Amino acid sequence: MTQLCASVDDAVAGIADGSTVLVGGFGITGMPFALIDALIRQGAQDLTVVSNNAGNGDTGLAALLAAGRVRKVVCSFPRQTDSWVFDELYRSGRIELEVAPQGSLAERMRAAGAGIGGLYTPTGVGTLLAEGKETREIGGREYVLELPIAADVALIAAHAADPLGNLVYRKTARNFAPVMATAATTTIVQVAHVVEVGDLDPEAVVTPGIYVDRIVQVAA
Amino acid sequence: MTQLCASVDDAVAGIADGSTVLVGGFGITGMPFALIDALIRQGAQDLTVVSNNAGNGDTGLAALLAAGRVRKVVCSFPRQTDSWVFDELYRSGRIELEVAPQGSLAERMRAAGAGIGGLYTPTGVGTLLAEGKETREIGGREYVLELPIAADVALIAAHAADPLGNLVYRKTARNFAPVMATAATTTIVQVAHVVEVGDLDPEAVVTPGIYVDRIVQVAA
Amino acid sequence: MSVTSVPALQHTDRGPLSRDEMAQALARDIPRGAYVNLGIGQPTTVADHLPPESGVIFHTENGMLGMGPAATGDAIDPDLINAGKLPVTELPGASYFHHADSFAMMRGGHLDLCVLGAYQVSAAGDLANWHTGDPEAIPAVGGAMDLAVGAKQVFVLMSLFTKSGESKLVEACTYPITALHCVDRVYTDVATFDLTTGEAVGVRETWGISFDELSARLDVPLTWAGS
Amino acid sequence: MSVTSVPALQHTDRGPLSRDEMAQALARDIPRGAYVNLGIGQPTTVADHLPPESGVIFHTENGMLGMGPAATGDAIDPDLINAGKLPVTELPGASYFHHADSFAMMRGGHLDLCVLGAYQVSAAGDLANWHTGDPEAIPAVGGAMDLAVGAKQVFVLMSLFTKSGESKLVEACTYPITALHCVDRVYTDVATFDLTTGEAVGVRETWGISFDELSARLDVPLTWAGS
Repeated sequence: MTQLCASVDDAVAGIADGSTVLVGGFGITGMPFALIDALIRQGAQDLTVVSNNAGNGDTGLAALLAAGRVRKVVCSFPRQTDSWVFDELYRSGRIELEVAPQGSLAERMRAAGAGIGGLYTPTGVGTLLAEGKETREIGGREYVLELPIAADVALIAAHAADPLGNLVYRKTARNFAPVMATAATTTIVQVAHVVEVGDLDPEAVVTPGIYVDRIVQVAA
Repeated sequence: MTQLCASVDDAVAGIADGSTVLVGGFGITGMPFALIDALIRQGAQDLTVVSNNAGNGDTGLAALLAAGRVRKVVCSFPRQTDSWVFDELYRSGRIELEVAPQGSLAERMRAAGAGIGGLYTPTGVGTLLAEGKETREIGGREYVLELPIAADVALIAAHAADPLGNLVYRKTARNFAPVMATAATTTIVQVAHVVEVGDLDPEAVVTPGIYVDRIVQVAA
Repeated sequence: MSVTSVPALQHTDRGPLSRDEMAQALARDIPRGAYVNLGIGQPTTVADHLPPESGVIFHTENGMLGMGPAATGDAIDPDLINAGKLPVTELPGASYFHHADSFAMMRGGHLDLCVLGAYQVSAAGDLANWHTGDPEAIPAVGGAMDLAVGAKQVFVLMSLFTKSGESKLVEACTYPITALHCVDRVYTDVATFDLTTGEAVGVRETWGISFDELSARLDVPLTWAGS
Repeated sequence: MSVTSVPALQHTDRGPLSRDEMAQALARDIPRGAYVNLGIGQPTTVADHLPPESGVIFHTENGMLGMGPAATGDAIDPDLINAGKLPVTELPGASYFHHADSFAMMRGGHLDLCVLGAYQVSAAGDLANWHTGDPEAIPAVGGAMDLAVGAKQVFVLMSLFTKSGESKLVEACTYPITALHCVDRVYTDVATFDLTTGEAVGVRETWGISFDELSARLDVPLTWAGS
């Protein structure tokens, strides 16, 4: 059952030290800033964060990194013009990094959500990112075995939710959120709008409420 | 580029003997009756049909089977109260059958559409349907390796399309169609309504036009 | 076989449950707000005992959450059916999705519960419900294997004995398996069983038969459960 | 190295192409109505030469088909960006989808074409565009590997020579590989190359340099293509 939380602090309550946390967003678009700020206040440490990037500027994921709460980042593209927080932590050996092709990152989370134990993808064959991974020829093409990324918690942002947890997003802010929602034990969503049950078009719901554990309304 | 066809006969032109054809529908809901009738007229033979069921009554997929055009059916649930056409062909040894768990059927088509060479699923482990298939333990759980189902043609039905081929469906008639659209070299769609470019909500498009080769309007 | 007698749950003052009472007994054990798949056939009758106030949300494998009761009359819509291909209705808060998404939901462990019929269930929780093993039969599996491996809990709803009086709860299935070690509970006309109690099968309640009579008729070790 | 001279395509009466002319040369070879991904950086300028009349539909990896030109002023919407994280616009007929669906589209071979930058391309079509190999550099791959293996055709847009004058079209890449045997064509400031012609790399056109001068500067065998 989806729980409608009164505050972002309620929404992130109970996240344990050592958790694997999926953080939505592509750069800052779709990033759940309010939930990340609440997580910083909440205090969980030694986190593994899975996100497309490794923080931008000094807010959001970058602030979580700066607060020293993250042991390891799994992402596709840490290096950006404004990723100075991560860059400094990485160069000084204070954070681990696993780089994954963006599509493998998404597909591995989907696999976790879909009960798939592993999948063969052509992406990465013959590259540094396939080193140590099993490869296999199927039907004349070479593939790399990729394993699921399951998580304890997903922190995502959505445009609107109903009290059952059904979600819709807005434009490219959708990005990783629907996939992350399926891959975490506890999916926590900040939404700009909470609407009545029945207000969302059943044909246009992107994330069905079954994937959503907690929602909290945050000013857009 | 998506082609808007003037008739269902134009829409199914060129389907070759020996093709693998994905046929949408769950029972008769979502079944592309007009395209199947056109395929019967078109005359392609020796087809392998992938569909959830193996025909109902005497129309649609059942009529294609009755016309003797199908060498093999790959499906999850052939046996129904009204599957007499298939039952008779099967019992008299005139049609081959491959039964797959419904989820594996869907996921194998998704894999074909997503460039995945194979995937491990727990479904079927220890059963007759995993006989001859590779099994493997990953993270303490046993899985079966399932391979993609790619096809030459998909015949599906949708509720509305724009001229770019963007599709929306109606209620549970959606079923296999969006997955099949991704798994075939040529995706052919019968739609009840053709609307203008821009009339479909970009947030609610279910099948982007990139997956759609031919559309034809058919009275609902 | 060890017996911890709990007579209050041993209803020998009445006969076996009717089909409707079986569905009701199962429905009572479904938690408020659970996401539930009722498969096809008899299990779908469980929904009759779970009104909207239960907060239970029904999934149907053919791409929908928030499925409502059977549709009748003008409410019948050929585009809106359940897994048994019968017309149903849509409740507020429903959502539609395609088959790969629907089965990802099932296989990924997101449904709290599914209810399935069975030919046989073994003491270890193996389920046989898709194939009689008859070489003449046309095999058809549908979504049974996906549900059995995927749902967080699997409840079986079936009569305990065949027409010829053999128990369907067995030491080892003789029918082809649907999935191994998947069944949590079995709801029958004469008893409900808990298969998660350890060595012996737990009996939760009996109707029209005593625990001792039941033990005598089954080849599997029984114990009282939930005491 | 064998030379089939086609002087009309050997523009020695002018200098190398400007960056804008390079983008234009590439854009000319994109078929009408193609589904195209332009990656990030310089390749995105190709869009400036593909007006709506071209029927070309742009994909961006972060979940959109039907991407329009860069957004400016009031049209800037923080929820609507491209793969380079710059604000863009939405064209009629657009659609949005999540990252797994977006990359399934890319990896499943549905995009007709992608345009990528490169550090190096080998004669066999190997691409190196994600990592300089510098042990001090922070690795970052993004969607480059997915695009390279997935698009039906991969066009590379780059200057042919490094600042120190070394060719980026090489016999074998010395930079870490993005994907093997994936590049179909290379568009540079001084020549366009076709890597699908067989033994030798096909030269389609040169600017500010003759075929013979080009052959002398590269370590890969060249031939005239498309003649």
